[in-house]
Amino acid sequence: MTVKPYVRAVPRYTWFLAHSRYLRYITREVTCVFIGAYAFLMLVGLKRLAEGREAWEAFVQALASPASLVFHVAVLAFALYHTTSWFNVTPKAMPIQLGDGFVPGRVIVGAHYAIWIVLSLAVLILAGVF
Amino acid sequence: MAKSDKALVWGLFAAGGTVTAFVTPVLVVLTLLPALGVLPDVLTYDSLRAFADATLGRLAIVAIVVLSLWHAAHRLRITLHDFGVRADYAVAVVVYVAAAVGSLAAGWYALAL
Amino acid sequence: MSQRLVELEVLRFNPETDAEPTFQRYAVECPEEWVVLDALNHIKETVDPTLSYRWSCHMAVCGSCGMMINGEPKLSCKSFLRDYEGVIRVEPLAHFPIQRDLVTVIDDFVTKLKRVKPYLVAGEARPVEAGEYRQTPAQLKTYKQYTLCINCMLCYAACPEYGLEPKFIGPAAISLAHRYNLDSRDAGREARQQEIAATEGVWECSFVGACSEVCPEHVDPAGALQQVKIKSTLDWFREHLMPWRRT
Amino acid sequence: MNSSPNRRTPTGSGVNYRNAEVERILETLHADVAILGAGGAGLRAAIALAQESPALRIALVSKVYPMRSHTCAAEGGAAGVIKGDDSLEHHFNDTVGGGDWLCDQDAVDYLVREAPRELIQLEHWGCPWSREPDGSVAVRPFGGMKKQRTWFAADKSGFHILHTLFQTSLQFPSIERYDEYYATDLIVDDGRCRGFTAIEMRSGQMKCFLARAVIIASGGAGRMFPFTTNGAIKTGDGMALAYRAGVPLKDMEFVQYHPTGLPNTGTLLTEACRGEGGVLLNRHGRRFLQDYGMGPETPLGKAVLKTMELGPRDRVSQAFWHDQRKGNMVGTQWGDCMLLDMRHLGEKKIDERLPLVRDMAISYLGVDPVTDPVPVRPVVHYMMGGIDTDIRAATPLPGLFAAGECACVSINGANRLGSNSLTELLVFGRRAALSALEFLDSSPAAGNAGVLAARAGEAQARLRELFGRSGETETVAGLRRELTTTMEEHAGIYRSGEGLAEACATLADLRRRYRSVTLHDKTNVYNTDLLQALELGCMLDCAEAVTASALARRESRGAHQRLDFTERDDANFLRHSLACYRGDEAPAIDYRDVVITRSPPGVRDYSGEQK
Ligand SMILES: Cc1cc2nc3c(=O)[nH]c(=O)nc-3n(C[C@H](O)[C@H](O)[C@H](O)COP(=O)(O)OP(=O)(O)OC[C@H]3O[C@@H](n4cnc5c(N)ncnc54)[C@H](O)[C@@H]3O)c2cc1C
Ligand code: SF4
Ligand code: F3S
Ligand code: FES
Repeated sequence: MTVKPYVRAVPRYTWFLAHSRYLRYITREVTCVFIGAYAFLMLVGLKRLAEGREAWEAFVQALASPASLVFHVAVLAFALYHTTSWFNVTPKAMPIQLGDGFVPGRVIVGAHYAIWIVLSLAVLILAGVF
Repeated sequence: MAKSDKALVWGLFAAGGTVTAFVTPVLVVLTLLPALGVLPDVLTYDSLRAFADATLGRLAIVAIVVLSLWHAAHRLRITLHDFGVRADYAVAVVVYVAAAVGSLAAGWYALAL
Repeated sequence: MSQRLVELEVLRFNPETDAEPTFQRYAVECPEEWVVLDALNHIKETVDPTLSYRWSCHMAVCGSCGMMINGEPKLSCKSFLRDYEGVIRVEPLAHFPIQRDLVTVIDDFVTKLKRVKPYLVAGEARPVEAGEYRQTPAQLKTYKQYTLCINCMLCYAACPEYGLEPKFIGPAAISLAHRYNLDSRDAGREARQQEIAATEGVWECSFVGACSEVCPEHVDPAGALQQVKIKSTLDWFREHLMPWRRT
Repeated sequence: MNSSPNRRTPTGSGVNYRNAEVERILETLHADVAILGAGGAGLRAAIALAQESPALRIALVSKVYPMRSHTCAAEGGAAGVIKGDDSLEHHFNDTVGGGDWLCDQDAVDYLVREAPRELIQLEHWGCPWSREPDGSVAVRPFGGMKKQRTWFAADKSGFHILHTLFQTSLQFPSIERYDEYYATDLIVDDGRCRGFTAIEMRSGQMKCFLARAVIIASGGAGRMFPFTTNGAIKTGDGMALAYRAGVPLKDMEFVQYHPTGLPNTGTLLTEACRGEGGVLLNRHGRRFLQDYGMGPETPLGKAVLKTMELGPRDRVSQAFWHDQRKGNMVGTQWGDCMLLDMRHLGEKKIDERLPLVRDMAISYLGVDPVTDPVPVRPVVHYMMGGIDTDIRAATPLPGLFAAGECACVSINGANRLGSNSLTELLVFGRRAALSALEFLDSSPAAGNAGVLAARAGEAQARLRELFGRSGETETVAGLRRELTTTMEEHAGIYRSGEGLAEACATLADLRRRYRSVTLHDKTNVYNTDLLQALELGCMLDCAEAVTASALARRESRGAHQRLDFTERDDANFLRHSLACYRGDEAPAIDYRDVVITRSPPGVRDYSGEQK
């Protein structure tokens, strides 16, 4: 006799609405669109820089537009989300064992944040923002 | 079963994820400032050229651009799969080719500087 | 002992009589301190002997009583009624076929577990007379966490990538392979890599992290999988870019 | 054909035992050795068979997936001599004295000798034993043991043993697993065990396992009692199957109470709590064990072996009973409790050595052992008795072997010492495998096809009859409740002739009423109503063996304490009881002498003074 088990299909397009942790995940994944877009912007900038002073200055001019503002704010929001979601899981991917114990996750995560903040401030200072 | 070559793209993805986590936010802030009417010194042609003329500076620029591209490309492939796009092979070809072209372009421009 | 009227909404399915599952409501008086499993047992004893589900230890160690409770994969012997309000919805673990009521078919996991060679592969044969291997507490600590898996499969029910791609070897099996890879007594990593570094192995994981969030034993399969990815990547670069260092 | 490096393989599966007549009745599965039960003992036996003789076909049949077997619940550890200050003689003496001299001493000798080998073997298979700083395995003190010799893996020792065995077993292709098959009847023909019938739970179909040898490793039967550390699967099935097939159940009156169970769920807090230095207090904060022959008081937090809190389980549970009678226990909503105080151990040690204990006390009882003493009370834990086997793990029925908690080789005597059972699973699980191999070598004859088919047909018919019954009023849950309350009331820590006689009568009645138990669920797939009915039948048979043996044993020894016969009586009862099945009638009780090789019965002294 064969009695078939019942198979429940996973909804292909909407599964991530089923649980808040899936929503958090899919948001994290979507950051790639913005990281990618910004990479493209950098690529264009690099091209402009290579083309000479005028091209570059036109590029910087374009950065001052309202559209650019909107774009940057969106990218910044997702980039920050990417940064936090990336740092928060580092202890999972790279646990550090010291003798009989592991370095507590908070320490590893904290170190990442500390380095990140110092690095960002250094960049801002060297870039002449302050 | 055979080991997968996904390790290659994943390696680039992971390296890119780390780099972008550290630097993308602050770079975005820099390029956002012009829209607020502030032009940070580094965005003037002369200082950026000076930065890029240093070998290390030039390498940093290329590395950040390239790794950001690969990070985004690989994650986009996964994301599309998560959104129900099942043509994984086609997606993979498109995103990786795009990343590769972008990487070559970045290298080319850097050399042309 | 304070009692409370608990309402459970349980997914029922009998392949011999039903075309598809339906929910059935039960209302029973339960002591506040009970777990969901106690309530189910009480229902089975006093209301409906036909309700089927697995359980044995009642102490979160045999791994048989996993269910979706209000949409969350849980051990029903460790889900306290006091933590729930209103109607409690109980379903079989997600992503597994339903054999009957809350009983799922877990053949898939059992076959995959075997595939990843979750046993010690010794470098050289060691007779019992030679005594135990030396393994310091630090070496033990390195892999200990990953030995704690009770094969309850909550992680599979939580992992959307497993739901979307059933070929994925999945969190628990890979974590167990990782456990042996990290064991100072083991020399079988290369054999296991053939399975876990394959496309259906660790690479189907997109680090959703849900597996670790639901794991009742704090195995942290998500961590194990990321570590496997990092090591497999280093392997790949060594094998392809530094052929002279391939070992 | 002969691929075994270290063993001749005339036993290999060249023999053809296909049996067309049985197959006409039931789907039939053939094996050289069929193992009933995939807990610690069953898995160890399967691995031994696969290693010794790779060409063998091994069927490993279990009503749950192997890793669900109740071995996973064992917390404390497994005893085996390993450290320099210990000796086999010490282990022997502790075990024999702990068992109140009801142990067969030749079997104990075998156990203590093989124990270190088995535990090291497990280490070689990857068991994550806890370690000393120098990398050698660590041992911890355990109740009734004179030296520290309990190997442990934090407080999940049984779990790690079971998973190590299960995972190790996966590498042997010759071990064919039949997970979630419920065995119902042994098939006996011509005075030999030839296999058993089992229900494939996912289809509800009965199958017939024909084998040249059968090993039962089906675990204990604590579920006969309402308040037990035992999981739902411990219903004495294997014991009942063997018993019904004519094999006596030995020493069934010896039921171990573990002193420290959580009062509401019965969840065990391992003896290691005390091994690590936890103490037992009564209502007045007094370490009351000193008032019951286990004193004088030892320093707090420094467990002293074999006295006070490290006395044997029977004594500690009995001390609780007495102190409770004096009104010294703490009243709780779940009844009288004593307090297990571990606060002085400190959070660090508790987390390192007893993480599961802490977790369970917090989640099931809401008490954190780091900050508060935990109320606990004695709880039914282990069956010293079981299927009668000799030192080779062979039962009197040729072709049938048994190992693990379901068996009684008599290493536990009247009271098992904590951590001897896990060792027993390994040592005698392997021994059963070796004996089965010897049996295969010596007797290749196949059974009589017609008779086997008839037996299988009978098993099938019984099941059909149970299915077909209707209109009766007896329910599984109802009878089960009456069974467990009877056992608790009359077969607990202290017993009396009167109570036991009453229990025997009640059980006879329950067994009669069981014949009209009716199923609510008449479908095939994963029918737990059916399985529980079958399990109930097994428990009733085992329970009757317990009470009948207990009634006949008119003395107090180890875990069997009679209020009407308070002394040990070596003149009459230095003997094993054997309960023999007699169908609807009460079992006949027979006796066999205990094997004494070198340790004559003495006084069990657990006062710390002599040392
Ligand atoms: C909470 C707890 C803690 C313990 N701690 C310790 C300790 O620290 N040290 C120690 O030495 N001992 C300890 N013990 C005792 C020890 O764990 C058990 O005695 C031992 O694990 C029993 O193992 P087993 O292999 O005989 O049976 P189990 O592990 O119980 O396995 C029985 C097997 O038989 C199968 N089976 C049963 N009936 C059927 C059937 N009808 N059809 C098919 N299959 C069937 C089951 O599916 C299962 O696979 C503890 C016991 C408990 C309950
Ligand atoms: S990893 Fe955790 S959730 Fe997954 S099976 Fe193991 S114990 Fe269960
Ligand atoms: S949830 Fe799934 S995707 Fe990976 S991290 Fe866990 S296995
Ligand atoms: S019943 Fe064993 S894990 Fe819940």
